[in-house]
This record gives sequence, C-alpha cells and structure tokens, in this order.
Amino acid sequence: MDMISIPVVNMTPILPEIFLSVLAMVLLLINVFSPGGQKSYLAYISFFGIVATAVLVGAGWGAHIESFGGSVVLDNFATFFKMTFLIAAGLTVLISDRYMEREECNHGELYPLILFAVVGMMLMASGTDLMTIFLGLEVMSVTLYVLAGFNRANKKSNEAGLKYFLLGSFSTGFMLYGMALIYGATGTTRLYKIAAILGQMTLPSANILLVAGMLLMMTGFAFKIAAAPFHMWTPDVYEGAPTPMTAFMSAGPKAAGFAALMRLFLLALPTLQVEWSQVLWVLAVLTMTVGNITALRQDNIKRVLAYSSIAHAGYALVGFAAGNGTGTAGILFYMLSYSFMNIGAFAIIILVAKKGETNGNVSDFAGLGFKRPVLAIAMTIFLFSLAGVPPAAGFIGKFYLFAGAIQKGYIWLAVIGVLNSAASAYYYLRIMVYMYMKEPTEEFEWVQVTAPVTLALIIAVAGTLIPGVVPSVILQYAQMAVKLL
Amino acid sequence: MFDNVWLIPLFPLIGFLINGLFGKKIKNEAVIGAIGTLAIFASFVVSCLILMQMIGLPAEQRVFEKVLFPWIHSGNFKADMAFLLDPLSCVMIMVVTGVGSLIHLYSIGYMHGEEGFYRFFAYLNLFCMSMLLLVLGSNMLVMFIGWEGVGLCSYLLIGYYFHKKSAGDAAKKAFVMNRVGDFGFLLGLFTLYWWFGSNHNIWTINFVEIKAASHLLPYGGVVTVATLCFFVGATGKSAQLPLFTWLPDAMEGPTPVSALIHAATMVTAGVYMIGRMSFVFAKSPDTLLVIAVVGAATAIFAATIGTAQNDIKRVLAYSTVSQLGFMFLAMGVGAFSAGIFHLMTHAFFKACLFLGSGSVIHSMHHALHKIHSHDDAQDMRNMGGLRKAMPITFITFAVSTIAISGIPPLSGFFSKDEILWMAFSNQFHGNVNIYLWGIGAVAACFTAFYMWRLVFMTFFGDCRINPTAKSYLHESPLVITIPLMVLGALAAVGGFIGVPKILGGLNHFEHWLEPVFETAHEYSTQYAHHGAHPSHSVEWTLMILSTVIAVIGIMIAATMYVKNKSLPGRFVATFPTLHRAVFNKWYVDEIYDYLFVNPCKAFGQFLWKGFDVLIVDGVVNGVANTVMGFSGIFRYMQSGYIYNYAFSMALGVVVMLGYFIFK
Amino acid sequence: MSNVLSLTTFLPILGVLLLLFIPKDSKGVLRNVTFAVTLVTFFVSLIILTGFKANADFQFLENVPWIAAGPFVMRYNIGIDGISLWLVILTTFIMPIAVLSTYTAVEEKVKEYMICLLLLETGMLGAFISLDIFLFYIFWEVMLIPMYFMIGIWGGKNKIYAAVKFFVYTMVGSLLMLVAIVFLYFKGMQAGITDFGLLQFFSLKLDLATQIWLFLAFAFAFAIKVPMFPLHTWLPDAHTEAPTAGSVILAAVLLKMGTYGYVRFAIPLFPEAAHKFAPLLATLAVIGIIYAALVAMVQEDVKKLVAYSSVAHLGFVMLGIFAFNVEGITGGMLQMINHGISTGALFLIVGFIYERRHTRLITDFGGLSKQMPIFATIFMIVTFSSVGLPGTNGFVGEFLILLGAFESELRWWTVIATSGVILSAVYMLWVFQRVMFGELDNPKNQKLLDLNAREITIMVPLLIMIFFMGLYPKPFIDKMDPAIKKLVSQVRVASVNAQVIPGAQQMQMPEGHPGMSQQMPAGHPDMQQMPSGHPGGAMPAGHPGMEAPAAPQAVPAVNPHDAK
Amino acid sequence: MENLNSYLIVSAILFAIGTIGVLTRKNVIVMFMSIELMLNAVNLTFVAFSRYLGNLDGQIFVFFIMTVAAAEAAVGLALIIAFFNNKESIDVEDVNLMKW
Repeated sequence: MDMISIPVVNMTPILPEIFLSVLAMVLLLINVFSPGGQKSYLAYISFFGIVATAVLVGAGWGAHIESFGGSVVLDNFATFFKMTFLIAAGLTVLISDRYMEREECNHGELYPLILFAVVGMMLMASGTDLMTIFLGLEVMSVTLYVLAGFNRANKKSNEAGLKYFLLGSFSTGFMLYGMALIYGATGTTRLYKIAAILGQMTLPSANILLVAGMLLMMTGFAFKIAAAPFHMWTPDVYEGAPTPMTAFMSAGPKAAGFAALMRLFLLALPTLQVEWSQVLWVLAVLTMTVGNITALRQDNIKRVLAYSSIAHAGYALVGFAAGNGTGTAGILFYMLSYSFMNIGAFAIIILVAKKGETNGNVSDFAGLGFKRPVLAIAMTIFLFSLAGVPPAAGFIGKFYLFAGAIQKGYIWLAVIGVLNSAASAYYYLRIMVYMYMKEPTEEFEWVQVTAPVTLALIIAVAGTLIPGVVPSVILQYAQMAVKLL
Repeated sequence: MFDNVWLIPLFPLIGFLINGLFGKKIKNEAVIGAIGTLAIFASFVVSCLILMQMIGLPAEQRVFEKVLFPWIHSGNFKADMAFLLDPLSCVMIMVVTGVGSLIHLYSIGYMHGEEGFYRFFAYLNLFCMSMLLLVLGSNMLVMFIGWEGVGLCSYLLIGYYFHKKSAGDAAKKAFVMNRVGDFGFLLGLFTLYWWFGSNHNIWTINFVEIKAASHLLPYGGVVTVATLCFFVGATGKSAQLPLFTWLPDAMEGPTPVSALIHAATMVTAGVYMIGRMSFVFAKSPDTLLVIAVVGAATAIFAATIGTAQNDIKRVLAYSTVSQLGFMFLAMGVGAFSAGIFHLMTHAFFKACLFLGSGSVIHSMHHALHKIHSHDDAQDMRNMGGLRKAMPITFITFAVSTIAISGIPPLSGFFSKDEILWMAFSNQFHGNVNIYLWGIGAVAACFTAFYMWRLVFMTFFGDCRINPTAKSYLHESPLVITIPLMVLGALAAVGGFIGVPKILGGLNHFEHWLEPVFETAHEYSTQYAHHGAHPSHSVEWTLMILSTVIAVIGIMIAATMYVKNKSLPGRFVATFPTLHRAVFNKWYVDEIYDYLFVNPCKAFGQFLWKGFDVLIVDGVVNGVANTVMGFSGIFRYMQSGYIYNYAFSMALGVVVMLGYFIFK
Repeated sequence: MSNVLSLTTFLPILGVLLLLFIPKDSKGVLRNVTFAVTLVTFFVSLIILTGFKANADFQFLENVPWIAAGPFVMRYNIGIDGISLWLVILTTFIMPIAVLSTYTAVEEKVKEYMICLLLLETGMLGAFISLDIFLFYIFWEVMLIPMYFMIGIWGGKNKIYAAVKFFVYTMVGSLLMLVAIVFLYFKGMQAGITDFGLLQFFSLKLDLATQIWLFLAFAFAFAIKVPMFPLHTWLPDAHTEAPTAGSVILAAVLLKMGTYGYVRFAIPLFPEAAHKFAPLLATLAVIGIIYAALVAMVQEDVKKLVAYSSVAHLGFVMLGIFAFNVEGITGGMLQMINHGISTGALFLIVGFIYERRHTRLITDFGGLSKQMPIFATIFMIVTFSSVGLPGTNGFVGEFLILLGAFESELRWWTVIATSGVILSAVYMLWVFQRVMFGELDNPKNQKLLDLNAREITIMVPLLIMIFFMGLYPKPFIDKMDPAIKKLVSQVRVASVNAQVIPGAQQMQMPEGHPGMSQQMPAGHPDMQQMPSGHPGGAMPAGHPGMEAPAAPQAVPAVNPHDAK
Repeated sequence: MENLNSYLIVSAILFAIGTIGVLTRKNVIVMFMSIELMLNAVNLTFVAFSRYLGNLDGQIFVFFIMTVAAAEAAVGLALIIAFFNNKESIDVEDVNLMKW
C-alpha cells in the first residue's frame, strides 16, 4: 500500500477561477451582512473584480500550462474565451443595476451568481477532461437556471427559469450519456488521451459507441449554444429572463458552449471530423434558417433577438463545420464581437422597457430615432453589426466564418449562410423602421441613462465598431488561440 | 471664303442664343425680328460668297472639307465636327439661307403681336442652324445632328401653340415619326460603317471617304440593306409612305413654319440625304426601285387626299407630300440632279404658296377677329373672291400655282417634266418605268386639279365670308408681300437654270451637280438595261403630254369650282364612300392608331400592371411572402410546452443517431 | 498631394463630424455647411481630374496594410484609372447639386439627412476608388445604409416597403458576391496571389466552369444594382419613395455601381465567362430597354416614369459594355455619366414640381409651360438629353453603344435596341406634352411659381454638362480611352489564351495593345500575312471587327466560343 | 466482467424510460425525477464501463454527477416552489406563458 501523497498541483491555470470564486463568496457575505436597499456597490465591486480578473487572464496570454494531470489547461484558446466571458459578464454587471432596481428584485445575490457562472464558463474553456468540462458546464448552468428565474415575483421570469432548468437538465442527461459512451469506447476522459487512442484506431468512424457518444455530447452543447433542433427553449427563456440575464445568456454561455465544443471536437475527436462536420453542416443550416425565418414574425424584441441569437449560433456553426483555422478563428472573433453587440442591444432594450418588462415590443421602439438619437444610433450600430453589414464587427466575423466554409469547400453552406444573412436583414431593419420611420404612439417617460449603462454602451459600441474597421489585432489573437487546437 | 463655312451655321446659332436667352427681356418685336432675320441673312451672304467662289473654281476642285474640331473619337470610330462644301451643299445652303431669310422677314409681319414672339424667332434660327448642319455635315453623324435638330425644331415650332392639345399631339407625332426614320438612319449608318470596317478595314462615316471607297461596295446585298435603312430614315423625315401622316398635322404650327420647315427645307432632307449618298444608293438597284415606287405611290396617294381637303394649309401640306413623292421618284430613277432641281423649285413655289396662304389666313383671321366670329380662318369654304382684296397675294399665289402645275415656262414645269421624262426613260427599272411615268403623270394631273381648286375656291367667285368681315379684308403689309414677290419671281424664273437640252437650254443645274453625282451615274450604268434610248420625238411627245395633262387638271378644277359649282356636291353624292375615304385621308391615321399606337399602349399597360407588378414583382414579393409564411409555421411550432421542446430535442437525437446507425 | 484620393473620399466624413457639433435646429447652417463640404470635395476632386494622366495605368495609388489575419490579407489599396475617374468626378459633381436641391425639400430632421448624404458620398467614392476587392465590398455595402435611411425616413407614403426592399434585395445579391469574392481569393491564393488586390487577379487564369460560377455571382449582384430586367422592380419603388436628393443620387451614382462593377470586376476577372454570358446579358439588356420603355410609357406617376426610363438607359449601358469593344464600352461609360446627369436632372425637375404641388401624377398637370417658362425650357432640354438628341450628351453615349454593339456579335440585339430610340422619344415626349403642354386648366396649377434662383443654379451646371458632353466629349473620351483599351485587351487576351492557344503563355498584350487600336483605322494590310504564332496573329479571333480580313466571307460575328 | 452488454442495455433502457418520462409526464416534479433517472442511467453506464475497463475514471465521474445532480435538485426544486407560489400548480401544461 502506497503512501497517500498530496499531489503537487500547479494552480496557475485556474488562478482567475479561484480569484473570481473567492470574490463571489466575499460578495455573498457582504450581501448577507449589509442592510437592504441600495446594492449598487456590489455591482461596482463585481465590475472591478471582473476587470482585475481580466488583467489576470490577460497576463496568461501566450502561456501553455497543463495542470491537474491534464484536466485543465491554460492556453491562448482558453484565455481568448475567458476574455470573452469576462467582457460579457462585465457588460452585464454594468447594465444590471438599473434594471434590477426598476424591477424591484435588486437582490445582492445576482452578482455573485454572475461571477459563479463565469467561473463555470472559464472551466469549460480551459477544461481538457470530460469531467472538468462537465463540471464547468454544470456550474454555469445551475447558476444560469437561477439567474433566469431571478425575478421570482415575475411569472415570466419564473417560468423561464423552470423551462431552462428542466430542458437544461434533460440535455445534460444526453451529454453525460455521450460522455459515458466515449469513456466506454476509449477508456479515458482526458481529451488528449482520447485523441491519441482514436488516432490508433483503424476505423473510429465505424465504432458505433464512439459515434453515438459524439452525437450525444454534441446534443448537450448544441442545447447550450441554441442550435436547432435543440434551440426551442431559447426564445421563451430569453423572453422571460430578466433582460440583463438574457443579454448575458446570449453571449456568455453560447461562447462557453462553443469553447467546450471546439475543445472537445477539435482536440479529442479530430479523427471523426468527417462525421461531425456532416452533422454540423446540417445543424448549421437548420439553425440559421429556423432562427432567421422565425424571427421575421416576432413582435417582442427580446424574442426577436432570441431567434437572432439562434441564427448567430448557426453562423458560428458554419465556421465550426468548416473546422479549419479560418472558420474556428472566426468563431472566436465572432463570439467576442457578438458579446459586444448583443449585450449592447439588450442594454438599449432595458432602457426602452418599462417596469414589469412591458414596453418590450418592436413597435414600442417607434420614434426612438429622433427622441433619443444617441440611443438609437447605438442600437442601429448593434443591429447593423448583427445583420452583418460592414463596417461593423459582425461583418468581419461572419466573413471569416463563411470564408472558412468556402475554404473547406462548403460553398453551398456559405451560400445558404449568406442568404440567411440577407433574410435576417429584414427583421433587424424592421426594428430600425420603427425607430426611425414611424412616429411614436405615445409619450414615454424615458429612463435615465446612468453612468454604468453609459459606460457599457460606450464599451459595446467601441467593441462593435473598432474590430469592424481594424479587426487585424483581434483576428490575429484569435488565430493564435486556435492554432493550439 | 471656304474656310469660313462655319460662319453659316454660326450666325443663326448666335441669333438663337440672343433671342432665346434674352428675347424675353428685349420685348421689342422689331429688335427681335431684326436679330433673327439678320442672323440668317448674314448666313445667306456668306453662302452667296461661297457660291461665287465655287463657281470660279474648276469642277473637279469643288470639294472642300473643313474640320472644326474633333467630336467623337473612340476606338476605330471617328467623327469630327466638320463641314463639306460641294456643289450639292452649295445649292442647299443657298436654298436654306435664301428662302429662310425671306421667311424670317415674312414672320416679322405674320407673327406680329403673338405671345412668345422671341421664342418663335429663336426656334426659327435654331432650325436654320440645324438645317445648315444637316446640309453641310461632312459625315453622317454631323448630318445626323442636323437631322435630329431639325426634327427638334419642327417639334418645337409645331407645338408653338402648346396650349392647344392638337398642336401638342401633332408635335409629338412629328417627332416620333421622325424618330422612326432616325432608327432607320442609324441602322443604315451602322451597317455601312461595319461593312466597310470589317471587310476593308475602312472605319469611316465621312462622305468623301465613303465615296472614295464606294467602288468596294457590292451591288445589292448589304448595300440594299443599308440603303433601305437610310431610306426609312428619309421617309420619316420627308413624309413619304408610310410615315407621311405627321406632315399634314404639322400644319398646327404657324404658317411661316409650314413654309420653311414643312415645305421648303426640312422635309426635303430625305431627298438631300439620298442625293448626298447617291454613290451608295446607286449600288443597289433594288433600293432605287423601292424608292421610285414609294415616291410615285406617295405622289398619287397624297394628291388624291389633297383634292378633298378644305383647310387651305392642309391642301398645301398634302401637296407637299405629293411633290416630295416626285422628288423621291426622281431619286429612285437615278435622276438625282432632277430630284434636287425639283427640290429647289419646289422650295420656291411651295414656300410662296404657303406664305401666300399665310397672308390669306392672316387677313381672314384679322377680319373674322374684328367681327368676333369664330369661323375657321383657314377653311376655304369661308373664303372666295379674295383676289380683289389681296391682289399681290393673289398674283404671287397664282404664279406659284402655275409653276407647281407644271405649265411652261415656269420653274415647276422644267423640274417636274425632267422627273417624268427620267421615270419614263431611265434604264434601270425596265417594265416598271411606264407605270412610274403613268402614276407620276396622273399625280401631276391631280396636282393641277387640287391646286387650282384651291385657287378658285380662295380667290375666285363670290366672297363667302360674312359681309361685315369682308370690309376688313385687305392686303397684307409689305413685310409680308415682299417675300411673296421675291419667291413668286423665283418660282417663275427659277427653272431657267435647268432648261433641258432638248429645249435648247444648257441645263446648267445638271452640270453644276455633275461632279457630285457622276460616281453614282457610273455605278448605275453598270446594271442599266441598255435598250434603245428613246428618241427626241418621244421626249417631245411626253413633254407636251404632261403639259396637256396639267391643263386638263386645271380645266376640271375650273369646271367644278368656277363654272358649274354644283358638280363637286354631285360628285360627293355619287361616290359617298370614296369621298369619305379621301376626305378622311384614307383613314391612315386611324389605321396607325389601330395597328401601332393603341396596341403599344395596351401592351405597355399589360407589361406594367400584368407583368411587371404581377409577375416580376410578384415573384420578388412572393419569395418574401413564402419566407414569411414559413416564419408563421415555425413560429407556431414554438408551442410553449416543455414536453414539445423536449420532444424536439429527443427527435433530433434520434434522427442523428438513426442516420449514423443505419447509414 | 499623394493622398488626394483619400482626401476626396473622406472629406465628407469630416463634414459629418463637423455637422455633429451643429445644433439640429439651425437648419440653414446645417445646409450651408453640408453644401460647402460637398463643394470643397468637388474642388478637391478636380485636382484628381487635372492631375490624371491619360494612360492606362492606375493613378493616385495608395496602398497601406489594413487587415492581415489567417489566410486573408486586405489592404487599403486605392487608385483610379480612366474608367473610375469619371465616376468619381460625377459623384462629387452631383453631390453639391443634390444637397442644394434639399434646401426647401427637406424641412424635418435636416441634420440627419445631411449626415446621410455625406456618408453616402464617402461610400460611393470609396467603392469607385477601391482596388482591393474586399475594400470595394465594404464600401459597396456601406452605401446601402444611408440610402436605406434616406428612403425610409424622408420618403413618401410607401417608404418603408421601398426602403426595406431596396436594402434586402441589394443585400441578397451582394452577399452572394461576397461568397464569390472569398472563393476567388482562395483560388488566387493557390496561384500565389497574396492579397485582395484587384490587379493581381486580372492575371489569374481560372478554368471556365469556375469562371462561370463566379461570374454569375458577381453578375447577379451587379445586375440587381444596375438594375437589369427582371431584377429591376426595387428601383421604381425606391425612386418613387425616395426624397428628391435620394433619387438623384440613386439614379446618378448608385446605379452606376452595378455597371461599374461589370466593367471593373465581373468582366476583366472572368473574361471567358463574360463572353459566354454576353448573349444572355445582352438579351436582358435589350429586353430591359424595350420593356422599360413600354412600361414607362403608361406610367401615371412622373417619377416612376423616370425610374423606368433609368432601367431602359442602363440597358443601353449594359449592351455597350457587352459589346466588348472600345466603342461599345466607351459608349457605355459615357452613357453612365450622361445618365447620371440627365436622369439626375429629371429627378430634380420632378422634385421641383412635387415641391410646388405635392403630387406627381401626370394627370394633375398640364399647360405648365405657360406658367413656368424657364422650367419648361429646362425640362425640355433635359427631356431631349434623355431622349438622346444629337448635340446633347445622351446622344454620344447611346450612339457609341449602338455602334459598338453593332460591330460586335450583338448585331441583332442592336437592331432591336435601336428601336428603343423611338420608344424613348414616345414616352418622354408624351409625358412632357401632358405636363407642360395643353390648357392650364387645373386651378391649382395656375398660381405656380417659376423656378427661383437657387433652383436655376442647381440646373445650370447640369445643363452645361448636357451640352458640353454632347458637343465636345473628347476630353472625357480621351481620359478614359487608354483604360478602356486595356480592358478590351484584357478581355480579348484571356479569351484568346484560353480558347485558341490554351497552353500559351500570357502574351505581352497589355503593353502591346494600346498601340494596336491606333493603327487599325489606318489599315492593317498585313493582317493575313501574319504568322499565326505571332502575338498579334491570334488577336483577330477575339475581335469581331478584325476577324474579317482573314476571312471576308465569314460572318465576323462568329465568336470563338460560338464557333465551337 | 463478461456481460458488459447487459449493463449497457439496462442502462440504455433506463435512459429511454427517463427520456420518455420527460416527454410524457405532465407533472413537473415527475419530469424532474425522470431526468434524475436518466442521470442515474448514465451513472450505471459509467460504473459498468469503469469496472469493465478497470480504471476508476468512470466512478469518479459518477461521484461528480451525483454531486451535481444534488445541486440541480436543490435549484430545481426551488424553482418549482417559486413557480407553485405564482401559479398554484406544477402541471407542465401551465408552463406556457411564453410561446410563439
């Protein structure tokens, strides 16, 4: 019997996670011991915490450290995604405060929960073991269930939480089953070991266990990124969840889903690329088409953006289906810019909406363009970026995604993608039609734009426009990030 | 002087610019009229000087090209803004500036007091400039500027009384029909240019160069195509069958316009153009035959209509169409110089006739205006016996009528007789000749008839105008009668420059134009049927015959409208259908409406409402609507129930698994 | 001033920044500043015009690294040649006029309107000067945005439909083109091309099948923009709804993007495919000419009529371009400028009466000549320019197009197209007659004021251009001629290479050719004797006009493709 | 462990039952229990494989799954309670405020 020795573990790769977790717990404690009412300071603390974490994460750029016996890795890929999550979280924190106050559910737990969700996402991005990925996913999901149902008094929020929870656990079941099968087929849960074992197999694609495991895992992640036909929760949950959380969910978890999916498929299952490429091809087409077409006839703006978010997952899947450097780097870039533009758009929605999540229809934007021109211009920039019109970041992202598909030879996929993109222009334009081309139906008491929200908007606009005009730097980072896969 | 040829179109252009831009401010009619008239008169002077100089040169040196500036140069294509002086263009500039000056002068009196007096003179100057460009152009494209330019001015001047719907309609009709002709002109140009370029690497549209290269052209074939296209252009401009209907309508314009544009100059552009390109036309006997037949047919066709019109200007308009037919007949039988000769004499007597009719109308209008009558001042049924009130007008009118009827020794006799003679004796059309001559002769008879009918109805008999108004009838002022007298004199003696040899003349005119047409004659002799040349006796016989025919026409007119005034009524009663058909211009306008105008509009409507909106746009919107339809379906698949969502996920899993397991 | 091109392009953006600091209520200041900015831009662009040397090279080049990531290298690579030069000048020339026309037409949201106009100008100029395909695409798309807002915000009754249709329709086409661009890039990468620089792609040899697909994608995008039948239905809607300045710019410049796209991109990039599709596109162009004319004839709305007339005019342009010879393309280019001027002027004219009467129905007018003589004169001149009367600009372009097309294998198309000359006269004169002639019987029309000084000022430059280009087009042709000759040689060389002597190396034609056309008018007697291996020997095959000397009896129309 | 297949089949059946339960049952709590059943089926698979392969990774994984399931149960039940507070029902048919 050997002595039980405490393994020497290099904590560096999970330093940001640790920092954030500690911060979150401290915040929880502060919240408990602080009197009710004003909770803004929690937001500020979280925001600065996030900025600090970002610095921490940024410092890790270029490193490649494996730890926990190869369960966790710190590499550029993880770093890039972690930055994305932090940006999403940071923006969310900035836009939450005012909203929560208005909706009268300004519970201080919100910020720790967001931070925990980010921890989960980070684990997903840096996990190189099925278990770490699963754990990260669950940490993220469970907190998100809570966040979606955060406004307990609001029936819609409530329902959103419930729906998300039930369907999310359901999908987790599939994913776990897939992981089990993969484990069964390869005998390990370490991603690089899986890859090595598959590399020695003569014909991995004939191994039904393996293929089924891959598909089932894909199901789980497809749910997280809201790919059709696993997307149906998205509109309902997005609509019901408190708007800042919707913003967060549309950016963070989606990116995390892609991070894990890419890590898993590109690192562990490259030998099955032919198979998963096929599936992703179909999923991409379905997702884009369903998302875009359904969005055409939505009235609630959150639902519009929910379907749009589905469609964007489809675009990203196009790049993923290509599976080459161009496409995957495109995903990274796209997720980053999507965080900016989508959260920005939701910020505007928050500002336009009224208490109790009313005033959230597309038609309620009527006249915004000339009543609040700055807000409208910001919204316009976000929408054009979402529609993929240059010179916004959304265009560059889409360009790389589709270019990846073309490079791979998936011309038709790209063609379907761009046609979808053109169709999507319609519903984005529709919002602009209301903003600029219709007279307001009634006078609104516009909410005051507080400093954090202003800051969020400035960051979002800058993050949407600057990478659109000079995308080189970020694209190069994205290239470097995916090179390791 | 030749170098200064550009002055000729420049003066009217200056006149146009001054009157057009500042006329409204000038207001003073005398100044405006003087500017306009002097502008064209200056051109006339320059033309005269050029003519003098040219007469002084030996025949073979009478060609001069003046390049003003390069216009369109692209690839192989080259068109300069350049003028060509040769005997033919000399004749034309003389006619245009000469007759033009007189008509400008006349207009000062005629248009007195009209609203937009300055506008009228501006347009008139512009017209003269365009016409001069047309006749002076050294390549087809400069000619085409003039060609379309005169069309534009014709449009503007016909539509001068734009507030009248009929004027607007007539203007548009004139322009559009001219455009049909232009379509032909352009295609002819393209064909010729392309053929020379692609076959002989001669990329040109310059008349001199084409003439030099014309020996390369084949007989018939592509030349027939090209020349027929050009001829279409000519029919449009010169109001030949089937594109003649605009000319009678064009009488909506003021009378000086009718005289200048629709009698003396513009409408003869088609004839001129064939003359200018005679060396090409001569290469295609088929085209010549077509031209001759169309010309003859137009001559008789228009003449018949002329017999039944009551509007004095319309009679003259149909007469013009008919006379143009004669000119084309001349061109078609290879008698190019005869055609040009007739063009010139026609310019004199027809201008005189129109101006005379204008004088009558002016006077009638004045008289009717005084008694506040709304009777038509142009309707011959309201006239009669005017010779006493308007002696000068009457005399000049009568002289011109004699000329047009072809009574020797007035100008019309010589030119028309030469055409008829050539129609009979030419060596190209074989058996058709006799018919061409016959039709021409009959048309000449009709001409004499309707022209004298007009004279008798207008100037003879009792005055049918309201007696009160009658007292207001008086001779027109000098500014009107001087041009009449000059033109009348020219109509009387103008023919003497072209007296045929058989009558002891030297036919200066033909000699003058000899260098222009000799190439064409050379070509045409290639395919002439060298039959026995008709003898002098035949020529004499025909000459007498044509005179007799003219006299017969006059006699009939005299019988019907002077001696036995019930005859016309009886005739109408006997042949009501025929009369109605003739009176209504053989329903050509209606047929065109039925065949082209209405179907075109209906087709346009169909294309718009039925095709563009319904089908083309329908497909576009249909795609959008289909997508929207799917959107509705997808939307309602989103039922809101968790188990449905879960089912969708499970189904997705099953399908994916199923595909890989069973593939 | 080496970066004068950038300066011209981005001056309007500077203007936008300036406008941002002007309060939205000082409308006069906003208008004047915008006008001044566009005017300055115009004057700056004149530096380009005067500095431009009439040769086939791209000039005023600027080439700066921009994006380099992954497989893609995009550069800020701009420059102009004789083809784009005039479109740039046209744009800067039209803009002050368009701005001036809005002084009274737009009373609401002036600031936003002016910003849109200036953004639009930058977008348009950028598209014309881009030598990087990606950069071109960016500008191409950017143009959509301000135009969309102009139609949608300041448009007429049905503005939203028109605006969205305009946007989505164009977007469908351009996104497909984007796919083709990327595909082309990867093809180029295999051949060693390192960035999106357009000029390198000209020498890229693609197999016919690839060319066809790529050409179709490009052609589709451009055909929508032109617009060609049957993709034209967005245009009447957009035009009728757009405010006057919008219509003017749309007609004068935006539509040229399509035709310019063909000349600059679709044809030289894929010459063989272009040849293959020339009959199809020519057919559509000719259908467009006749069809649009017939439809225009029966329109009840003056603006719609002018919109359809645009379709017809651009049909001419397309026909000229697809003649693939110097005359045709020169004509096409001239016609682009002409159309910009004449149709722009027509839209301004419609705007004038619309401002006065707030209706555009033809039946609401009649007899205006009496009340508005200056207007009538201007309208008439513009009408005749649009009809293509010799002496006005319209004629030169139309004539060269028809001539060029007649020389090429499109002879029969030309015959039909020429009849469009008749139809254009019919509809233009008819509308002129119905609006201007007749009795002034509508009491509302009896008090109309004639054009004021500002409106006359707007029209005068256009009128001057109408006559100047009609009577002395030489400066225009001279500057664009070398570029067009080069284009023609590009198209021809490629097709000769691929079709006649597939294995042959790229011939030294681009340099050798310009002289070629020059000597042709003088006669090329030795043509037949040329050994077939001689670089010039293969040329006649590609050029319909020059084939004949070798075989006079053969119909010169036979194109090497058809012969197969 | 020769009869791995039996374990796998049993766990597959369990998983299917769980799935069908989610699809068919109307009570939210029962649905949640069905999901737990699915997870346990997965656990069984992991354990079976772990035993078959002779390494402990699968069993460790099972521990994690159980832990996470517990957390999920906590959050899930809380959500269900909140929902019940609002709607007085835990019938899944009533969870349809948001649709289309």
